This record gives sequence, structure tokens and C-alpha cells, in this order.
Amino acid sequence: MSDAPIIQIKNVSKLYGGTVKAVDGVDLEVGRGEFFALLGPSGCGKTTLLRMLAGFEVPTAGQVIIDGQDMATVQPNKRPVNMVFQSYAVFPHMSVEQNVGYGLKMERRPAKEIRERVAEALELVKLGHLGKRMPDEMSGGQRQRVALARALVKRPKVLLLDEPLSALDAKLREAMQLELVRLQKTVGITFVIVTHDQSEALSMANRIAVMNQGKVQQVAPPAELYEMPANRFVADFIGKINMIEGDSTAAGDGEVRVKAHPLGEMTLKGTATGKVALAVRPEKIFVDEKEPTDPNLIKVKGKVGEVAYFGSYSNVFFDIGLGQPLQADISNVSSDIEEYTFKAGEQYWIYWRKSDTLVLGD
Amino acid sequence: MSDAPIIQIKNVSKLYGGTVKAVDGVDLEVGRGEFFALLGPSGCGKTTLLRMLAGFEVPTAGQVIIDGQDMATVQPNKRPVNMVFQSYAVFPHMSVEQNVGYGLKMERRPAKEIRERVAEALELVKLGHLGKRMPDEMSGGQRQRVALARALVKRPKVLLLDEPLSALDAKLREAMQLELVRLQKTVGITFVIVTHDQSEALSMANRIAVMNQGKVQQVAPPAELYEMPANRFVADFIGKINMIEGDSTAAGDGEVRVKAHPLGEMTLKGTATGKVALAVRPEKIFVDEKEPTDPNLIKVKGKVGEVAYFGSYSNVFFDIGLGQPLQADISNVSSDIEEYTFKAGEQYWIYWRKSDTLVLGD
Amino acid sequence: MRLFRRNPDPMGPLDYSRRLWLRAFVAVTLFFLYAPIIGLMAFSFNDSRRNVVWRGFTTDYYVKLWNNDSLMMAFANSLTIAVMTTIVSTILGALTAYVLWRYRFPGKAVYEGGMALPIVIPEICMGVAMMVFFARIGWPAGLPWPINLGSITIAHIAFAFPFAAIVIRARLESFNRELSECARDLGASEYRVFRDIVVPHMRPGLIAGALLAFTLSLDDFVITFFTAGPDTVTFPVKIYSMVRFSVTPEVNAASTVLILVTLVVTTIALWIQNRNNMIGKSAH
Amino acid sequence: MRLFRRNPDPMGPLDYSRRLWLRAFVAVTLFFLYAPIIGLMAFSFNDSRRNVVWRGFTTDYYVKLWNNDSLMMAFANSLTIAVMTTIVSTILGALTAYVLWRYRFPGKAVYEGGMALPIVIPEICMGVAMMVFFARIGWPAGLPWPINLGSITIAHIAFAFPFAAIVIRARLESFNRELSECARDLGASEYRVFRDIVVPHMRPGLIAGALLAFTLSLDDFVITFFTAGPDTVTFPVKIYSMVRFSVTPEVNAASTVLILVTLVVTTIALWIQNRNNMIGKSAH
Repeated sequence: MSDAPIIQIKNVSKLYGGTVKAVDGVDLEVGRGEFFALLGPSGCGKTTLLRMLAGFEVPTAGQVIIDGQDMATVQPNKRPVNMVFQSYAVFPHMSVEQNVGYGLKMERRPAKEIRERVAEALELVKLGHLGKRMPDEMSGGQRQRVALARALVKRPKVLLLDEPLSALDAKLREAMQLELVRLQKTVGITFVIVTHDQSEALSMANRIAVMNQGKVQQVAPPAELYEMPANRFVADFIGKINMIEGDSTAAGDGEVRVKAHPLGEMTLKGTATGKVALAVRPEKIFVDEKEPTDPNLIKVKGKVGEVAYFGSYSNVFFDIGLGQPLQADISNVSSDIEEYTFKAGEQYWIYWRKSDTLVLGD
Repeated sequence: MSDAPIIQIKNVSKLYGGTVKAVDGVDLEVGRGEFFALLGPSGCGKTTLLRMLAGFEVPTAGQVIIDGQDMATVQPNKRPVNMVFQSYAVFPHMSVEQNVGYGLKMERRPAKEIRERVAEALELVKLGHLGKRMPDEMSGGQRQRVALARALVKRPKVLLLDEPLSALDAKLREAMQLELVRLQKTVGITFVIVTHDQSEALSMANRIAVMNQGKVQQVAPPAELYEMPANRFVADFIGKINMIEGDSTAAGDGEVRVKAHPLGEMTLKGTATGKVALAVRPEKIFVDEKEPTDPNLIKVKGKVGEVAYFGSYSNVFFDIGLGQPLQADISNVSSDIEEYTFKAGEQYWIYWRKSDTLVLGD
Repeated sequence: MRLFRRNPDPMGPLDYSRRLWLRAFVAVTLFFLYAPIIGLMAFSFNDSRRNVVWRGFTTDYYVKLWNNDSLMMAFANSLTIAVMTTIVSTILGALTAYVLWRYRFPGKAVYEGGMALPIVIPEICMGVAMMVFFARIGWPAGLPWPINLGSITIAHIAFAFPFAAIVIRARLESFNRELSECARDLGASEYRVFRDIVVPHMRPGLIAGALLAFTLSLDDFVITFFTAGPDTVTFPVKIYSMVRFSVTPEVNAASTVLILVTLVVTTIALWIQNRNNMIGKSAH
Repeated sequence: MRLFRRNPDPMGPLDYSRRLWLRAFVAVTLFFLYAPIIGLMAFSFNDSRRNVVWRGFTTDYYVKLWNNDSLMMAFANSLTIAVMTTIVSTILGALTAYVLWRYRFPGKAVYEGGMALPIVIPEICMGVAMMVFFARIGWPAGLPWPINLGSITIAHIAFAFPFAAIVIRARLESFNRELSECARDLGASEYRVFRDIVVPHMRPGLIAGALLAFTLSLDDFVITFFTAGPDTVTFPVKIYSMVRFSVTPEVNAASTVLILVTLVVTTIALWIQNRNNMIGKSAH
């Protein structure tokens, strides 16, 4: 097995009606065995990109290369990829076995091989006992397993998944997230998943490409994406974040001097200059009645506004004299309710590490 | 204003087809000015109960009393309550002003009073400038505001809300949660909300009734519900929780002696005896390489299994020698990624406070 | 919806001109459908009494229609019957649709099935049944105009109102019942809910149903033929009796008029239905 | 969907028997619709040549129908035409529906509109147009059976296949295009996708469309009347010519047979449509 990327997307664009750019000059590489996520709001072009890999959309410009082979003239039924569709697309008039075996039948495999591989694939997705069932006798979760088995039985080089969990309810979705990760480790095939749900992408993928308006905004592993977002869009789209507007000037050595009301002036790691946002994640914020003394902290006095209790954490909004409040997520690490009760109007010192502060340009 | 509860539900049941109990002997009281939530999975009877308050369903047995008055013979159009419907039910052929004024027109109020009160209600929901708009020119969020204004303009004694946020997307939903709380504080009217979303109920309501299969499981403020669930159903339905099976015997003085593999034997606060579940919330669990010494902790050695990264926290599954893993939510309070990276197979001490441990009967 | 319709043509549009069999198929079926009708309409402008060869354009035959008193009388009869049928059918249809939608009562299923009978039953049988029915109840003949159109109008109503009812019923299906609950909740009586909320929603269905009843009545030949007395000739019956002598360009002209009226009315009805479907979609 | 249909009758069912006006309305409309038809059918069993009074039950007139050679010939003609029409209309309709659903091509909107023309155009005009058309192209007369039914059959196909196409097209609307994409993705050629995935989905539409074409052809009077030669009599035309003499119980019996055949076929078609709608719903 070579080390070359299994998927290379080179400067690909897709225009609709000659002008609307659904995908706009995208360059991407996906490595062998990766669990790769395309993440973005609806209409950002992520699905169009996935459908180009499957062959259902033709790029207006650029090249799609899978396992070293240019896909420009390869029809969908001849590509070394398989797809799990959003609706699962389980053939309603075929039994589970017939569904899973359909792809092998199209390859004209001998009946015995089909039987064996179908049984194996059904075992893999834990549906070994349901081969004779018809799709309308199955739950949504089971139908998704059929769709997975049907794609994996073809032993594709890449498995494409289009919002595979969006049709499931919340509890099932969480369980399937873990199971998809397990499955990908078992079969070792490259997975490319499209999702609009950031927690899905963060928890499952090795690497994530965040897209907006047809363009890739950032490609990075989950933790890097969350802790070091490349720009405001990514910071805002992934998780919750506080942004305080400020002015930044270069201070050399990968540092900038930032002035932001009401935090004052400080030197921070970063490169963005001019109008910037000082950004900090709500769970990185600490709250105390006493003023902290550590010089590596950014601190500000604030008054408790609204408090939203979520059980495992409380989302507390502090008025720090800005237009919008500063929100802090306080993890409720003790069952003693009094310990983390915030009352509107109380004054606190709010602080966070300078190293946890991001300086974001546009 | 008297201190008697504004709503009294006395032993109310509702049978469909003579046998199916949609609501089964419910007793509830809602106080004046409360923000009360009916929470439960779909089909638990919460919506039926709400519709009984509005008068669209008639109880098979029991009494519904609103503000001291028995509602048995009162038609929906004569009740001192108003409802915000799940679909918002904005009249499509009427302008926003006509929609909001409809209820006052039915009361035969003079045109001038209607005009003034409509304007006031639209200000309240921040739609003052959109009175002439038609509903099909508005977004989902704006239509919801119309529905709110239309119900509030009637100055009901109780405002009923049927899954008011389920038709909005995730970002808007969060913003509206805060705004509904603010609105309720402003108008001071009792709100009764029906929802299947526990985070919605926890973050908005003063008090929550958790329902299952037509019965009320527990009525309590959010934090009490989360930290002191009455039974397994409530513990499992609200938030995530680890449950370890064990045997309990009474030890007097509000304490029980519990034996549970692999934690050993210990004395805990609680009353449930026999087969019980030792339950602990994932965010109450701490992890360390060194063995903790505090005798007030429950501790166990575990091996890291799967790790799901969610940005603000990581959901780490530890194998502690049981059938199911023990999950811990580790808040990512530092942006230094290395600090909270767990690798599969690593050994850790896992511990939590005895006081954070629940002993749950069935 | 988005789930299944993300892309209007996800298989990729195929270039029509490259697909010969498709081109041939489209051409043949279009010809098959259009040729007789277009021929009929075109030759109403042919400057020749014989129908076979094209001799030049003329509107003479339309002028002749206009001056043909018995034909104009038939047209007046047809319009009178159609208007009466439309009014009564729409009211009856709306009430029936509302009753079926709103209430439960014993025998509702039978009633709904019965409603559909006149749509299903062969026209010739309807015609015979109506003829026998009026004969048996002793419907008086030789009444003055327009009362002599009564039997035809009643037969047309019996035939047309189930169509109107079905169109209106279909419209009511898309009604969000939370709207009427909401109006109740805001203090409206049942009657006010009907007037303020249900009727405005029904309106496109009422119009479409009325236009449908109008064209059904205007175009009907078989049932009219069996229930009409000798002195009550309608436009289609008149065309029929003209054809019995020979197919003159006047016949073509009369047919063309009938086709155009029907097409215009139907187009309006479809346009209203489409528009209201689109509004219905955007509102939810 | 759940959003708007939580409750089948949220306003609370009203007791039918307490609502007099509802009771009266239901009774009157039922009578209005049923009486002529039920009368017609009932008196086919009346043991009397005169139609007016009930004299006792008999099936004599059905036996007489059976022994009436010219009527049986007409019935055979009708069935032959209907079967031919059904086969050709269903195939043409399926192809048309598939082409309209699957491809984009210039003039598609015109084509779709044109498709609907025979449904909209007055029957009498269709009849006249067909008659003129066959006369103009010089369709030969006096051919041996069953070739002499050719012109009627062609006219019926032109009239019936758009109905079949619309039913099949409606069925295709509910097709989840991800199914065909998925089959492509799994290695199927376009032809295999059509055969393995699209046709099985179409099937209920094909059956319903075929049954619709069958009843349309079997029941048609006007178009047949204009395109039939003197030696090609169909069942409805035969009933018509029998009525011209007088309404005998044989006419009632013949009408009853036609009604029953139509009702049975239509019921089957509706049943298939309902069943497939329900399956369609449960699958999504």
C-alpha cells in the first residue's frame, strides 16, 4: 500500500447556472485509512463535493483523483468508492440479503461468494440474524446498518457517508457515532463523512475540513480546529465562543499587542493585526470572588446576568460592560447544588489564561 | 392576588378507546408566576395534559381547576388560558396585526384599545416594525413571536406552550430559550411548557414534571431533578449517567450499605434497598495517574477505551471490568491539547465523591 | 422533503438531441394527440365548404355561427345551465366536503364512497338512469324558458357536485387543524372559526371546484342528451345534430369555440391550484 | 407530518344524531345521488315489461341479455377494444411518464401540457376531431373482425393513455431518487437501474393506470359513437340504440352489468393505490 493520498481534490469548482459557485476552488487530500469529515452549514458545498467523489456531480473545473486515477471520465458505477445515502436508500422490494448482495450481483460474482460475503458483512454490522427481513419491517437504525453493510460488502477504497446520522433520534445518534468509529477501525477503509453537526465531526473524525460558501476554511484535527480556529467563521461555527472586539499591532516574535475594552492592553501570541476579535471559549473561563493575582491571566470584573442550567454544566452570562454578555460554562462537578449557584446581580472576578486567548482576524 | 395555586390537576386520567391510558392518575399543582415544564419522551401524555388545560381534550376522570374554577364545562374559547401551538398556527391570510388582534376582536374590544394593545404586544416580542407583514414573508422565528404576542395580548392567567422551539434550528433555539425566560419575567404570567428536550426544560423552567407512560415520575426544580433523581427513569432521561448494579441493605440513619462489583462495599446516603444502581454523573468523575487517598472518595482502576472529543469536553470511556464502560466527561479547561489527551489502553485511577453517588431503586 | 429532492435531476440531464429514440417518441405521441384537434381547429378557418384542402384563411364561419339563431340559443342554454350548475354544485360540494372533513358520524365511509359514484359510473348509465328517474317522478315538460332547463340542470348538478366536493375536500386536507384550535383558543365561536379561518383556507378549492363544475356542465353531451326535451338543445347537443348532417366548417368553428372556452377555464383552475399549492408549501 | 395531524378530530367528535341539519343534508345528498342509479339497477330485476311498478323479483332479463346475440357481440367488441386500449395505453403511458420524469429536454413543458389536452377537451370535440381525422386520412372501412375495431381502438388509446401517464407519473413522484443513485453506486448500469429499481416502484401505478384505461375505454360512448362504423357496435352504443326505442328492463340489466364491471375494476384500482400509499408512508 502506497503512502500517496487516496483522494486528491485539485482546484475543484462547481458552478450552477453559470454563476452560482457551489464549490469554489477546493484543494483537499485525504490519506489512506483516515476518518475524514466535511463540515459546514447547509449550502456550503460539502454535499456537492461528496457527490463529485461518487460521480453524481461533474466538476466545472479541477481534478478529482482517487487512488491515483483521474475520475473525470469514470461513471458512478465504475468508481472504487461506495456511498451511504442520507435516506439510506434501502431498496424497499428486496430483502436485507438481496439489498446487501445487489452490488456483488452487479459484479457478476458467483452465488456462493455472494452468500458468504453478504453473511460476513451482516455480521460486521450486527444484523446476522435479520437477513430475510424486508426493509419495512426494520427500524431506522437497522436500515442504516443495511446501507452500511451494502456499501462495505463491495470493499470500496473509500466509503462516503452523507449525513448518515441525521435521520436518527438523539440517543441512537450518540450510540451510532461510537459504532461508526469502531467500524472504521475494524475495516480500515477510508471514511469520508458529510455533516452539519460539529459535535458529530469532532467526536468521530481524525481530520475535519470546515467549509463555508463553497470554500474550505480550515483543515485540521478536531482538537486543533477547536483550540486554534483559523478565523472568526471557524471559531464561531465550532462550539461556543466569546468574542471581544479590539485593535492589534504586531509586536514581533509571533506576538501581537492588543487593546480591547474593558480588558485593557496586553501582549498575546498571534499574528492577526488591525481590527481583531479576542476570543475565549466559555469552558476556559474561571470565576472567583477574590481577584486573581497570576500575571498570566486576563481578568475582568462582571455581574451575573442570566443563568441557564443544563445539568452537567451551567451557562452563566456576565455583564462586563460590553454590548453583549460574556458567557462562561461552569462544569457542575459536585452534586452540592449550593456550590455552583449563581444569582443575578452578584459581582465576580472573571478570568482566563492568556494562553487560552485567541486573536482572530476576519 | 391569592397564594392558591393557579392550576390544580386532581387525579386526572385520559383513556383512549376505553383502555389505552394516555394520562394515568396525574396530580399536579402549578403556582402563580411559575415557569413550569412538562418533560418526557414522546407519547408520555404531556401534550394530552396540556391540551386538557386548553380545553381541547376532556379528562376521562379527575378535575382540572384553573384559578379556583373547575374547567369541566368550560369551552376552549371561554378559558382564561392561551396557547402557543407547535406549528405556531399563524393565520396565513391575516397580517401580523390582524393575527395579534384577532383574540381581542373576539372579545369585542373597541378598535382603539385593540390597536394600542396589539402595538404594545408587538413591542414586547420585538416585532413593533413588522405589523403590516403577511406571515409568508416571515421567518420561523418571527412567526413564533407573532404566536407569542397573539397569546399574550389576551392577558391570560396561564400561557401554554406546546414544544415551542422544536421547529427552530439549533442556534435560534438557544437564543429563544433565553428570550422566553426573559419574557416570562417581564409579563409575570404563569408559563406551562411541554417539551421532550431535557436541556430546554432544565435551562428554562423553575419546576419540572417528568412524565413517563402517562404518570408523573418526579416534580422538582431543575437542579434537584438532575442531582437527586427519584428513580432510574428520571436519572436516565435527564442527562447522561453511569449506573453500576449492586445490592443494598438498610444501615439506619438515612444510610444504606451497598455492595457493588468492582467498587467493593461502602456506606452511602440513600434509602433504596435490594437490587439497586449506584449512579454517578460523568462530569462528577475525576481521573488521575496517582491513587487518591481521601476516604470520602469511591475509586476504581480503569483502562481508557474510546474517547469522543466534543471541543469543550471529552467523553472518555473507561473499562473497569464491567459489561459496560464507565464514562467520564472531562472538561477541556485549557487550550493546551496535550493536557487532556487520553490514549486508548492507558491505565488511570477513576474516582468520585461518595456524596455525588446516587443509590437508585426501580 | 429536502431529504429526497435535493437535486431536481441528480442523474445528470441528458442532451435531448443526442437521444434519437426519445426525440422520435416525443414527436409521435405529440402528433398522435394534437393532430386531430389541431386539424379540427385549423379547418374552421378554411375558406372552403369542403373540408379536405386548405383554400385560404377566413373567419366567415365564426360570423355564421354568430348569426345562427338556434346555435346561439343552444349556447345561451348551455351557459345558463352551466352557471346554475356551478353555483349549486359549489355550495353543495363545499358543504359536503366540510361535513366529511369536520364530523364523524355513522355511515361516513358509505357516504364518502357514495359521493364518488357519479365520477365512476359510466356516463351512458347515468344518462339512462336520469332519464328514467325524471320519467318516473313525472317531471313536467313544455315549461317556459329557463324553467325547462331544470331537469338538465338537476342532472348536471348530481353529476358535477361530487367533483367539486372532491376538489374542496382535497384542499381541506392541507388545512392545519391547529389554526382552528388556535382561533377557538383566542375566543372564537365555532361559527367564527368556520367563517374567519376555514373559509379563507378553502377559497382556492372553491374557485377550482366551481370552474371544474362549469366545464363539466358546459361540455357534457351524454347526460344532457338523455335528459333534454326536444326544445332544450345545448351547445354540445347542437354540435352533435349538426354533425349528423355533415361536418361543415361551422361544426369546426363551434367545436373550436367550445374547446377554447374549456381550455381557458381549465387553465385558470390549474393556475389557482398551483398558486395555492405553492403558497401552502411556503407557509409551512 | 405529525406536526399537523396529531389528532384526527381535535375539535371533538360531534354526535351525528343530535345534529338534525347534518342528518338531513346527508340524507338528501345521498338520495339525490343514489336514487336514479339504484332505481335503474333495482328495476332490472322487476318482473314486468313496464318499468313503473314493482311486480316481483326476476333474473329473466339477464338471461335475455345472455341470449341476445347482437348485445353479446357488442360486449365482445367492447372487451376487445378495452383490452387492446389497456395494453397499449399502459405501455405508452409508462414510457411517457418515465421520459417526463427522467429527462430534461427543450419543449418539455409544452409536451406535459399537451399530454393533458385529451383530458380537458370536451368529449364531443374529441369525437368530431377523431371522426374528421379518420375520414381525412382515409381509414378503410368494412374490414374483417377484429381489425374493423382499429379506428375505435386508436381513438380510445389517444383518449385514455394520458390518464394512464398521469397516474404513473404521480407514482414516480414518490420515488426516492437516492434509490437509483444508490443502485448506480453499487455498479448497476442505467438499464439495470430501470429494471431492478424503477419498475418495481412503478408497478402499483402501472396496474392502477391500466385499470383506469380499461374502464375509460369500456364506458366510453361519445368518442366511440363518432369513430364507429355501422357494423362496429360497442356495449354503451348498443345500450344507446336500445334506449332509442324504449327503456325496457333489458336496458336496465345491460346498464347494471356495465356499472358493476366498472365499479369492480375501479375498486380494485383504488385499493391498489391506497395500499401502495400506505406502504410508501410506512417506508419513509
